[in-house]
Amino acid sequence: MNPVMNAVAHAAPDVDLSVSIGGLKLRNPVMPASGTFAEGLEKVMDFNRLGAFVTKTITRELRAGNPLPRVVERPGSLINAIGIPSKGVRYFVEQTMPHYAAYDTPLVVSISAPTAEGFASLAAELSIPGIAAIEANISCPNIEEDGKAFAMRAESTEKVTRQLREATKLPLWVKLTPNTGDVPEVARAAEAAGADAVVVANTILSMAIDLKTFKPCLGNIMGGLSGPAIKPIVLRQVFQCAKAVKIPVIGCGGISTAEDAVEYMLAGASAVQVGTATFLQPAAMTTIIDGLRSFCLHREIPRITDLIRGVVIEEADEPDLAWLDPVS
Amino acid sequence: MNPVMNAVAHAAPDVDLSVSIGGLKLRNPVMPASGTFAEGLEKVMDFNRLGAFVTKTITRELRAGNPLPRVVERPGSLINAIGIPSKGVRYFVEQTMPHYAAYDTPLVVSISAPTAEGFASLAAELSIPGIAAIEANISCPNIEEDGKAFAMRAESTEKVTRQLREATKLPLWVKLTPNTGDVPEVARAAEAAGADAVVVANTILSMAIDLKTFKPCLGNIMGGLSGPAIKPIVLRQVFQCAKAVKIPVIGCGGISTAEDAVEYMLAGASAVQVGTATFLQPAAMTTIIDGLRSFCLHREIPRITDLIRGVVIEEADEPDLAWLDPVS
Amino acid sequence: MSMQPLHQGSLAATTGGAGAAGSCASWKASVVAELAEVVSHEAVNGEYRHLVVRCSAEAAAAEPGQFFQLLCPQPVGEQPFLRRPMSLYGADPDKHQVEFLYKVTGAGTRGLDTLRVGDRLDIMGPLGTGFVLDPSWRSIVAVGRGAGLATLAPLAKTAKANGTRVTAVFSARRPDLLVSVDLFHSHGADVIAVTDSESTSGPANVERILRRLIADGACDAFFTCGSSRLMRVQQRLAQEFGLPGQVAMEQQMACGIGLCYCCVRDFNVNGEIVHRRVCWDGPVFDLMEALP
Amino acid sequence: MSMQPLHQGSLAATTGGAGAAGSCASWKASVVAELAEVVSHEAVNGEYRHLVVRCSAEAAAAEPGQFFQLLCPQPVGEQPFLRRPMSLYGADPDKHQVEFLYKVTGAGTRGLDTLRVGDRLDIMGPLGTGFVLDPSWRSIVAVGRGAGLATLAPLAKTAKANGTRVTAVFSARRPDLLVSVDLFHSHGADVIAVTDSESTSGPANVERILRRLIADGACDAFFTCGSSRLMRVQQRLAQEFGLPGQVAMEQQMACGIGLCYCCVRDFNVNGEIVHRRVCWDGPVFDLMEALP
Ligand SMILES: Cc1cc2nc3c(=O)[nH]c(=O)nc-3n(C[C@H](O)[C@H](O)[C@H](O)COP(=O)(O)OP(=O)(O)OC[C@H]3O[C@@H](n4cnc5c(N)ncnc54)[C@H](O)[C@@H]3O)c2cc1C
Ligand SMILES: Cc1cc2nc3c(=O)[nH]c(=O)nc-3n(C[C@H](O)[C@H](O)[C@H](O)COP(=O)(O)OP(=O)(O)OC[C@H]3O[C@@H](n4cnc5c(N)ncnc54)[C@H](O)[C@@H]3O)c2cc1C
Ligand SMILES: Cc1cc2nc3c(=O)[nH]c(=O)nc-3n(C[C@H](O)[C@H](O)[C@H](O)COP(=O)(O)O)c2cc1C
Ligand SMILES: Cc1cc2nc3c(=O)[nH]c(=O)nc-3n(C[C@H](O)[C@H](O)[C@H](O)COP(=O)(O)O)c2cc1C
Ligand code: FES
Ligand code: FES
Repeated sequence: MNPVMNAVAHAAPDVDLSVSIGGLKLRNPVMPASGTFAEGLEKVMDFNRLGAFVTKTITRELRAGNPLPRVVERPGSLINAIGIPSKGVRYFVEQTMPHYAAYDTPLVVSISAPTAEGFASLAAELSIPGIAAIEANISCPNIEEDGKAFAMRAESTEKVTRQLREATKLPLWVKLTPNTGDVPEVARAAEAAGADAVVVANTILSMAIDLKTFKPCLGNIMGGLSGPAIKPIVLRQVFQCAKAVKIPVIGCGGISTAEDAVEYMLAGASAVQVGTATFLQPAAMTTIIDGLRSFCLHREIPRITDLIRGVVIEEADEPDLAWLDPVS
Repeated sequence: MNPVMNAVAHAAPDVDLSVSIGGLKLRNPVMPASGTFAEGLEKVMDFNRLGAFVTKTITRELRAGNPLPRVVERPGSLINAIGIPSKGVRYFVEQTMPHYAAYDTPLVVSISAPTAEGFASLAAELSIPGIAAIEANISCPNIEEDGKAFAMRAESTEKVTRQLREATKLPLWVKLTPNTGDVPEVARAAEAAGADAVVVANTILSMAIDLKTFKPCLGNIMGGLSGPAIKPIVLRQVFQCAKAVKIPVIGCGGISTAEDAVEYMLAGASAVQVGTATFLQPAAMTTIIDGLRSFCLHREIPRITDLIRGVVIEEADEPDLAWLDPVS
Repeated sequence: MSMQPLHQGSLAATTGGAGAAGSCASWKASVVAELAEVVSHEAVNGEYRHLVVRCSAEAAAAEPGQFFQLLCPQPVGEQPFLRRPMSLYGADPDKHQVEFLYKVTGAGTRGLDTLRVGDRLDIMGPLGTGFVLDPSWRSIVAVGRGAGLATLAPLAKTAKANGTRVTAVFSARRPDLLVSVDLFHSHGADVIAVTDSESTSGPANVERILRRLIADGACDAFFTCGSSRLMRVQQRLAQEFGLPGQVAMEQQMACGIGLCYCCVRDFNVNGEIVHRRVCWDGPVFDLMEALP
Repeated sequence: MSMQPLHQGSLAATTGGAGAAGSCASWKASVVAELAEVVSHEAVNGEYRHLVVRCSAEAAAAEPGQFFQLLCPQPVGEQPFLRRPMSLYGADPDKHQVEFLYKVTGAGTRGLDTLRVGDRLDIMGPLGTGFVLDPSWRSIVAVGRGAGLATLAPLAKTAKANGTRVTAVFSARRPDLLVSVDLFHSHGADVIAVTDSESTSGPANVERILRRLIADGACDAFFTCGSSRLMRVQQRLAQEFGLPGQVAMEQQMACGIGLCYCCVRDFNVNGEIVHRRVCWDGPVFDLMEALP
């Protein structure tokens, strides 16, 4: 046996962690959730290890964000009503983008606008070198349809996605809200209108009241729930969406560990986003990446893609009507 | 000062804990959530202390319930897919009801059926002495409308509630699902069709996957999330519903302490149901009742009804569009 | 450790009483959730722990075959949510103590394992219906495996008090994993140990042992827990010889007191398959009705 | 307590390295989240605790005005979720130690209060931008109240090393609640204490004290933390006398590292009101830009 062969034979088998999301190849399936990531994390982790960067949602215009307090904690969860403080698109292109140019990691820009046209024009403006994909955060109020978030309804989702699709050739991810009654239907609408992937999901609308003052704990009265507490809910939505669409589903909700990420991939996610966990463990994403590799090594899974939609449903177990609300 | 006056002056001021739910007067606002209560609790607490009894949902026909495993735990929460094992309505009337007749506590019977007509006929059959109110659990699949739960849509809710209303003169509570995108709209439909109260809400559809076997943790694949983790979500729905309807809203979701109950009442609940908490602390309900009294005494609130809808919203804070998904 | 008796009012007892509008003065809790104090906690072997806690009189009145629902402390990095069912391993109504013998398995039992003497543990019980020992039986046979031995253990003491002779057939993977043998011996019971490592634990050998006991007149009734394979052997023999028997069953539990129906199992009642709640209708069932 | 040095690799440092496809070999964490070991933990008075932990070199390199985000243990019955920001109270790069002085306030600090020597505490830092001490300043004045004294404390040591004289004006509800006075004295600082109970803490009296210090040439710059009332007094005086100043601000935090924008405050930058993140742009800000 020659020495090279020998070395190869003894090297630990490696795991292929790469995934492909609607044409965009990522070195691994782990990326930040929008609004929980910024340059500060560079002090904590090597940015060249992430699957992708996902920016805080930006808007065309300047926005101040919501009144304070902007967060309140609950057991196993966080409620936030940050809003979208935004310095506008020009600031982003000129000041923020250069920062990420130093890294070999695709930059996904999260955008928002109050109208379908606003989304489209922002996407067009951002279809420039240095941006690898657009994530359309359509959980924002659609001012053309009585203020409901675009992602609350299949029709408005289809409309905004179609206009976005016409406006940009970049991979287009559409981020859904978990607050609607039929997320898979909305995912289908996004797919039909040309989305390359859906991100499932944003935060779950919630509330907390201060028992000393009897006032809402958040300046905005209501806010979005995130963190471990929401994982079972969003995992279910990812499972439903992965059954409903062929495009990749990116799972996002309460992921803190590699095990959580595996559970999401088994349910149907092709990649995962990590949000609130980073607030508790700033290196959560790289820890999860390492954990995914260990999990696969341990279980002798050569490619991480083998996990995607890997949940084992026995035919006999497949329930029918009782699904929608099994407790009923 | 005469001795009687003296005694009164020195007695601790008492708090009026009684509430009235659509004509039905309860000695206090605390009752069990359907499916988490049975005779067994009699060994733990004095049943004459509860605001009401609420039975496990019963159906006309015999039902076996879901395959095992029927529960899986998650941090701060439980996912259950018990289904509705039911011995049928005759068994209930003959065997179960007499058991509760011994107590001076109103008996609320939770019912379910796959059709609006089925609901109505069951309600009619149960409009008998010994039953104080009907709770219609309309989170079950409506076989007339492609299997979606009645409570997923305003139209099906209105239809089933109307037929129920015609079938019974008993106070009619309609229990909603938190899984729809617009719970207040569904609550309005129930109110319009004659419900005396809405119960907000049932469990949140969820999933968990076993990382050893890659199989769903529940025999039914999906199940309903309950427990502290869901409190901020359901509290928000109670707040929204209390703004949308004039009939009483009964809050249910993750209540474990008197403080939780107060938070729900401030958000708009006229009474509360306690479910999963009883599995952890079997005397949770009586502990909550005692805690409500202490809270009111401490804060010098003479009547518990003063808490209802007591959340203080400052005009200036009242947000508009941003409400639906404040993170957006 | 404090030398005073622990007057830990149970939550139920505490809240059942004072200030209750419309409260029925005569009502009294028979199942309590209370903070018991750890009196001793020791490793029996690599897998099993023996836990003794001081508790209320209600809890200490538990009977063989009944169980408690323990609210386990959180081990590092894990958050068990539900209570965990554990059989009564011993009860001392005078000392106000109950004992558990448990195997460290998952998050909950790992949490239990962190308890130190003097710590508080929230126990709820006694729950379920226990074994029934007919005083007319002169001798009984207890067949157990794994944690099932813990469940059978308190039978030995009660049987002795009744003047009933006990023969225990204990099965384990290895001899060092056999637990509570000494306890049985101390109550005058005979113990026959069979193990996988010695290839003595197969159903055929156990059947041979049981047939001999029956032939010797040492078996007026079967009591079993912890192995459906061994249960089936006993069901066959009970049928053949017309012997009564009782089996303690396990099932995952949420409430532990008959509310939630998560712990149902199938039983064969006169040819009809019915669901029963292990926590409420059991955990001890008629041997002939049990299905594996 | 173990006598070996604690080589507790930080989570960040651990995960930054091995097996990273596409990893940049030269990258190194400057902010770490790590399990530090409690070296000492003492009550300073009824409200305040002094906590010393052994940590990594990165953490021990923290500078005055910087802070850490502490992942607090859960006290009984409460579940703090977010980390809690705590100012550096002292750092010893040689001993690999950092110190905190905190007030027991709510769930998180009640959790901290349960820590015993030898326990581990997950600390994340150093975070934010600290105080800047211009070596040309001969004397500075530090004005603090409440927990603000903890934040100002490490200034005394650094100032001494620079040969800068420090006068501290400390405000508290009662004399017994004044903390870190000895620490300041030990670094040769003068301490002027004002209290509510002695009616000396009003803004008018503090202004009188500060004017005297300015007149005496004892104030080349203001440093303040913990009271917006006292901050306003200093802003007025700084304006009047053209003195520089720095203020350490507080705000509720989630991430502590500039990601979430929950910790913004309004600042007046050349007449324009701008939002800044206390955790990232601060917590130390220019005195004249701060708004209460
Ligand atoms: C009536 C009864 C009496 C029991 N008595 C004893 C005893 O005396 N000694 C002993 O060692 N064990 C006993 N068991 C089993 C014991 O309850 C489980 O080992 C324990 O619940 C495992 O919890 P875990 O968190 O460590 O394991 P995990 O596997 O993490 O538990 C996950 C979930 O599954 C449930 N579960 C896991 N194994 C079992 C099981 N065998 N039976 C029921 N639920 C299970 C847990 O309660 C929990 O809800 C008894 C079970 C029952 C039903
Ligand atoms: C940069 C910075 C440095 C600090 N340094 C110190 C210090 O050295 N010593 C000290 O005693 N305190 C300090 N504080 C205040 C300390 O963070 C709070 O007292 C602590 O977070 C309270 O947490 P709790 O859970 O005990 O209280 P709770 O009131 O239960 O906390 C609820 C929430 O509000 C937040 N919160 C409450 N009070 C404050 C506050 N004053 N500032 C920011 N967030 C708050 C908590 O972090 C938590 O998110 C500092 C705050 C900041 C922002
Ligand atoms: C503080 C905070 C700010 C957020 N801001 C945004 C945002 O700007 N755009 C967006 O699409 N989602 C935003 N989100 C939602 C997250 O991207 C993510 O969908 C959600 O938090 C669920 O994931 P998690 O449980 O891992 O946090 C925000 C979440 C948090 C906690
Ligand atoms: C084990 C279990 C069984 C339930 N069964 C029913 C049921 O039969 N009918 C019903 O309307 N709700 C049922 N529910 C839902 C509860 O009544 C309640 O709406 C829900 O659990 C939320 O409250 P909680 O967080 O306090 O448990 C069940 C919940 C659980 C946990
Ligand atoms: S565990 Fe709830 S019924 Fe048995
Ligand atoms: S705490 Fe997150 S930006 Fe400051």
